[in-house]
Amino acid sequence: MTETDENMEYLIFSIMAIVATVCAILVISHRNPVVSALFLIATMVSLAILFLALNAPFLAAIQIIVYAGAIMVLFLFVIMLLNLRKDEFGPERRKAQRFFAVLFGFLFLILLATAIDVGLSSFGQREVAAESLSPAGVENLAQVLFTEFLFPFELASVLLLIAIVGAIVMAKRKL
Amino acid sequence: MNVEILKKTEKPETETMILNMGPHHPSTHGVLRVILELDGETIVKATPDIGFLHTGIEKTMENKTYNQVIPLTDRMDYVASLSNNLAYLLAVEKLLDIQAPPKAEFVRVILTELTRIASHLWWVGTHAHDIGAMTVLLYAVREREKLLDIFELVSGQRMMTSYFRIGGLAKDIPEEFEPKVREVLKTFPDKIEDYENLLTKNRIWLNRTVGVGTISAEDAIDLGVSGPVLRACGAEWDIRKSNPYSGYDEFAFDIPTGKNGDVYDRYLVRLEEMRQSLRIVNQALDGIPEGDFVERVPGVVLPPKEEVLSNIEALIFQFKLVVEGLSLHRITQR
Amino acid sequence: MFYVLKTIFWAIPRGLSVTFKYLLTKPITVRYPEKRLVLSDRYRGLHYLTRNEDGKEKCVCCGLCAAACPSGCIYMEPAENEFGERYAKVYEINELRCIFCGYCQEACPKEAIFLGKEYEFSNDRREKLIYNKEELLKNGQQM
Amino acid sequence: MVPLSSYLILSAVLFTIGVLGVLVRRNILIMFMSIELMLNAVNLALVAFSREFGAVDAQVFVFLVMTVAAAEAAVGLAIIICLFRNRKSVNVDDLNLMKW
Amino acid sequence: MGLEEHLGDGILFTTLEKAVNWARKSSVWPFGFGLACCAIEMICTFASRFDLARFGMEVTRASPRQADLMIVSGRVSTKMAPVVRQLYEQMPEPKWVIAMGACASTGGVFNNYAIVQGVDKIVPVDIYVPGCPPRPEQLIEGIIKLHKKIEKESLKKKREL
Amino acid sequence: MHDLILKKLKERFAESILEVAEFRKEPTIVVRKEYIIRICRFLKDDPEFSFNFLSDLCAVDWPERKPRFEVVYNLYSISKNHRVRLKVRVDDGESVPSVTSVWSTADWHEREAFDMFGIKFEGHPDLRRILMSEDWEGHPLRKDFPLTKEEVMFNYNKDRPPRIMK
Amino acid sequence: MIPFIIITLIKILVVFVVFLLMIAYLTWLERKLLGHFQVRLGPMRVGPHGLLQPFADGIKLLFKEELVPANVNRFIYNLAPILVFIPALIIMAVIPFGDRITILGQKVDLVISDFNMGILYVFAITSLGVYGLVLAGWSSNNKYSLLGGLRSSAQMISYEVSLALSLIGVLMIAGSLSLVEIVKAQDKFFNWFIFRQPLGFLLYLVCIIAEINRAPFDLPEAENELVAGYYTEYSSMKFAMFFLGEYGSMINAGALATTLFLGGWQGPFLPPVVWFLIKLCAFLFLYIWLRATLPRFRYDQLMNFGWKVLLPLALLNILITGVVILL
Repeated sequence: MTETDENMEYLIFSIMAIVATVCAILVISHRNPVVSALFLIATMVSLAILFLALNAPFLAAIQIIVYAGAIMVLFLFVIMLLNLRKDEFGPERRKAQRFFAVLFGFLFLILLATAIDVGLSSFGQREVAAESLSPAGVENLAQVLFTEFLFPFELASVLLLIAIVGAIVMAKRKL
Repeated sequence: MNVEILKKTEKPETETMILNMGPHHPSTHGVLRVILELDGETIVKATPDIGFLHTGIEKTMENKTYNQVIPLTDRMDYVASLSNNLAYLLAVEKLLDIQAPPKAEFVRVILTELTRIASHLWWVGTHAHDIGAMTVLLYAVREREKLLDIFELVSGQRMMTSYFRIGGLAKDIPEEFEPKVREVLKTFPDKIEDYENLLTKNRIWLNRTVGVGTISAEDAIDLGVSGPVLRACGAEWDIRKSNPYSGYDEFAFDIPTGKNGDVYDRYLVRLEEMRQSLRIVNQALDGIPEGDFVERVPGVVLPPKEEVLSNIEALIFQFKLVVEGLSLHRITQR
Repeated sequence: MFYVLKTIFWAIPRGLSVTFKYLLTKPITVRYPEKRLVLSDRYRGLHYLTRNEDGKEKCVCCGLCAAACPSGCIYMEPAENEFGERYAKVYEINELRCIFCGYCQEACPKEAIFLGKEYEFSNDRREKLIYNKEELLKNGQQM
Repeated sequence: MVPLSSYLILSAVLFTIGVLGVLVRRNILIMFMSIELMLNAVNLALVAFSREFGAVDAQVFVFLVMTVAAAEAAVGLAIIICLFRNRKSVNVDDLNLMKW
Repeated sequence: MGLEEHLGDGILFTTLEKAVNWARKSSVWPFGFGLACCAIEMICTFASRFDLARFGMEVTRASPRQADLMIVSGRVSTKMAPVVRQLYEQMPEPKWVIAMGACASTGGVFNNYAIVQGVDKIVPVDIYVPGCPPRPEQLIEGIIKLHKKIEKESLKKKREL
Repeated sequence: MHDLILKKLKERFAESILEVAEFRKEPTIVVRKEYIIRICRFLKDDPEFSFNFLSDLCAVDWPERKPRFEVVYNLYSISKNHRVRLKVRVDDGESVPSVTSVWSTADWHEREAFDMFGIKFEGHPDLRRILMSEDWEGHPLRKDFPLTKEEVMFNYNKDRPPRIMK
Repeated sequence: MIPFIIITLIKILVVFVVFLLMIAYLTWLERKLLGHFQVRLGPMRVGPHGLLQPFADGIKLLFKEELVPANVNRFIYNLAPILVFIPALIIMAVIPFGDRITILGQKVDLVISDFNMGILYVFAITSLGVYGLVLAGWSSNNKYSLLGGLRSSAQMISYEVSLALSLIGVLMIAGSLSLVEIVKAQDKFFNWFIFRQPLGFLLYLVCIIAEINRAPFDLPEAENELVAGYYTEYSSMKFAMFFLGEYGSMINAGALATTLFLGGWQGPFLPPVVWFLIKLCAFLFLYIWLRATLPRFRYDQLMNFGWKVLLPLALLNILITGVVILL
């Protein structure tokens, strides 16, 4: 890995981290659910770029195709279908509730950070595996997915099937 | 009927959407407003609102002479103006108890059948255009231009011809009339074939038209539907057969009918009617008799121009007819 | 099933072949401002008034054309000249009201008014489309 | 190379924002989106680990998480539509009955 | 209007004005709007034989937001008049109106209660095309006159009414 | 056929027939308006006549007559191919029984007659104006409604605003 | 490193400019061809044979008043055209339009980026393209727009599934996700995937037409039904951006088809780029031809067709391909 590449990764990481965080905050703070959904998409796209930087291009593509391309369209679709007016949102939480929520959120973040710190230090100084630098191609992933993790994979497909059936049963007014 | 549908849905559906289609909408051709109630992509209820093209023709006719009304009848159904002329004139002629000479009748038949073709062409074209096959409209209009040329040739106008007059025609047919009509007769069947190739068996067209807008024959009659739509419902009824006028009983032609009364049947009926019209035109064209083109009843039909210029009596007739309109005491005399 | 397949794999290519056939034929477009269609002899276009051989206008202001006109777009005021002959002091046609039915031409007992073949007279002002006698006579000279 | 800890901290931040979203908002759609955000944060951590240890197993988990997310979105949104149809509201506080 | 409001005066501006007027003239997109008899002749004008496409005009927009030219083809009834006016107002500047045929221009033969006596009572008309209905050539001639009018228009001046 | 119709009608509704006329072989029967639904139903249902097609329903204004309006029913039988014309007389402000229950097509025709002449139809499901807009005043096809709208513009009057005829 | 960046920038610039020009002339081509299909001439008077027509249209739209309807969410309303246009633009980044050539001693790949998962990239970007349409429809505050938006999103998502599945066969034979590798796998004429994957090609053709909203699947903007669909309320440059995006995705679809099924840039005698363009134009011609001929589907039929016909066929295609490869 050359130095420019390394710098490049730092650059990408910092930009994308900021974008993702800002967009994520906007997701939960914006009043209009459509705009929230849009910022969530932006967060997802920036995460996909981070996946690229993390040598996981397949996951990056899947992230965009599945998350941004399908799930979020579904979200938008539902928001549009309901076509909410302002008064249908109902009242938001009270100030005190919000304050405590933010406070506990902050505490939770500190907790997580401590956990990460403790966890990482317990690994100790370790040599980075050589093969980790080689791109985790589709072949590797497929190899693992269809041998070692075949059962969970099949289970996931069953789950999807059930989800489809469930969604149709619920959304359809009369069958 | 609309009221019934509303009652059937027990609680008012909040998920339906009211869509106001028209008065100006790309597929309302002319102006029609339909208030649609949509459930997703399905129309639950449609309430038409007409009158955006209400012209008050009847009111305007109130102070016109019988002759002056003819141009107004042109503008009632402007894609089939000659047929409208004929309907009005037949009424007036029945009122006056006069009969157009045979030559005029033959020309009237030829021209109204050509008008029928032009009108059906317009239907096929715009209908296909609404379903998305834009080219058919362009082809149909191209063929219609040939017919308009014939109308222009005989009358001097492409659409609003005012060519038929009380007692016959406005002018004699010109020499080029017959060859021009013959040419249309020769080329037109191929064009119908083109439409058939483009649409009739096309899967998408079938999907869009078969089983759509079905009307049963009883409903059609109850709702006062006539013409190709009624025939597509399966009722074999044609005014040209049941109450023949202008010598339609002398021509051999078939009445095409449909089975299901859906849009596809209407389409097929109209295509077949165009072929039958060609058949009628062919027979009529072969048999145009000699003779005058108008029944010169004094006081009803304008005297010939030469007489007006030379003869004082004709001049007086001309004045009386133009200023006062035709003399209705003829009716009481008989 | 066979019918359905036929409507897809046989009918659609046939439709395509029709459009392709016309792609290869020559367009029928008349390139209007450069080329014109030949009008019918009976074409009813812009009106014109005619004159005698000796240059007098034929119209005697009898009012038949105005009476015959379904849309009432002809207006005239009669007067007498020094020989005691009637003539139209004012003769106007509102070409925007006119529906070009040709009744005036049929009604005229003097062969004074005709509908010509001129059709290019659109304008951006309503008033300019009211043609007075001089303009109508000039139209006649151009014919 | 950007250290693992940076990715993990970012992941933790995003996760916390997701948690906050669920806590603060009452609009059920936005709460749902916050959950998706949390899942995404976890995915990021998993991918970062996957690179660190040079193993694709973690990526398989990401893959499965996405599948679950898709299923969840489908069912969850169907539930929301159902709820809205009956209650005319997407506010969680209005959804106080188990059956109606 | 669009960009031109932010521009200053000067030689550059007049050149620009010429270019823009050329563009506007060359791509007048009509509003797919037909009312009565004249609409049939209008469609004939769009069709193969006369082919308005030669002037770059076959792009009939169904939405007034994207149209430049409204061809009022046919009689406007009193019931339709508010609609016509509204559609006109929905069109973005610069916009032009052609009153096609006798009925749209003056009411024509239908001098009665139902018909608006000339569409210029509700929208400003740029070109009147006489005829009932006008031949396709007549309409094209009106459009060419409109092109000439567009060429002379100033970029800055807004149209009244 | 005409005679048969008349005979049968006289048998059944003797007291209802006011006037009978024939002109150019077209029979016209003027009936009392109270009987119109029964007569129409009879003519439609009788297998001998089966007037299943209401080809037109319109009104005529006779300003000098009393009662002022005539409502005209043009009946046609598609299966038997014969016609008859019925008329009822009604004065301004009175109403005619609606025949929508006999032929559905009468619905819009009656609305039109209402719109144009102001004749009310009793029992019509939805008697609104059909051609003119809802807020229009007057009934345009009555003979006392002004014929023309405004003066035609010529040079002598081109500058003054057009006189609206009212 | 530096020459690499410069070359890439030049490539991007050239592709960008050529792409925009192609979009402009695609509108001209469509109008002209439609004209001739309908035995008329098409644009004639703006420049020779109307060649300047696209520029006139562009300048006119640029100087047209921009109307924003009342009560719209301006942020989303303005964002939507951009979201349509950008994805159409950046797909071109992975399409190879020529072999490796040597210019001034530098080896240059005639592709902006030979991304080893090019095809996944294409899918990812196309799946983002739907947002523009949905948001445009939703934010316009117009029922026709809303219907157009809903239609387009449902249609694009449904057909994306079949589209992806129809390409699996190609990927299985080529054994790579890189577009350059896929082109190289079709080195001989009879190795073109159109011959090895005829069903896949047909499915791709149908799905991609639906995906780019062209006739006979142009329901989201069907003029006769929805006025102008999701862009009913847009005027001036925003409308132009929808237009550009739409025609851009047409070109993308053609380029992708060329790459995946028609052997990409490969062909005898002529330079590779020319071959690429010829094949691309053949595709564009096909789109216009179909538009000139076919009627439009109805919405429910479209959905049925996508899910009940195309999806099973695509799965069948994968099955057959798998069996053949195993044998």
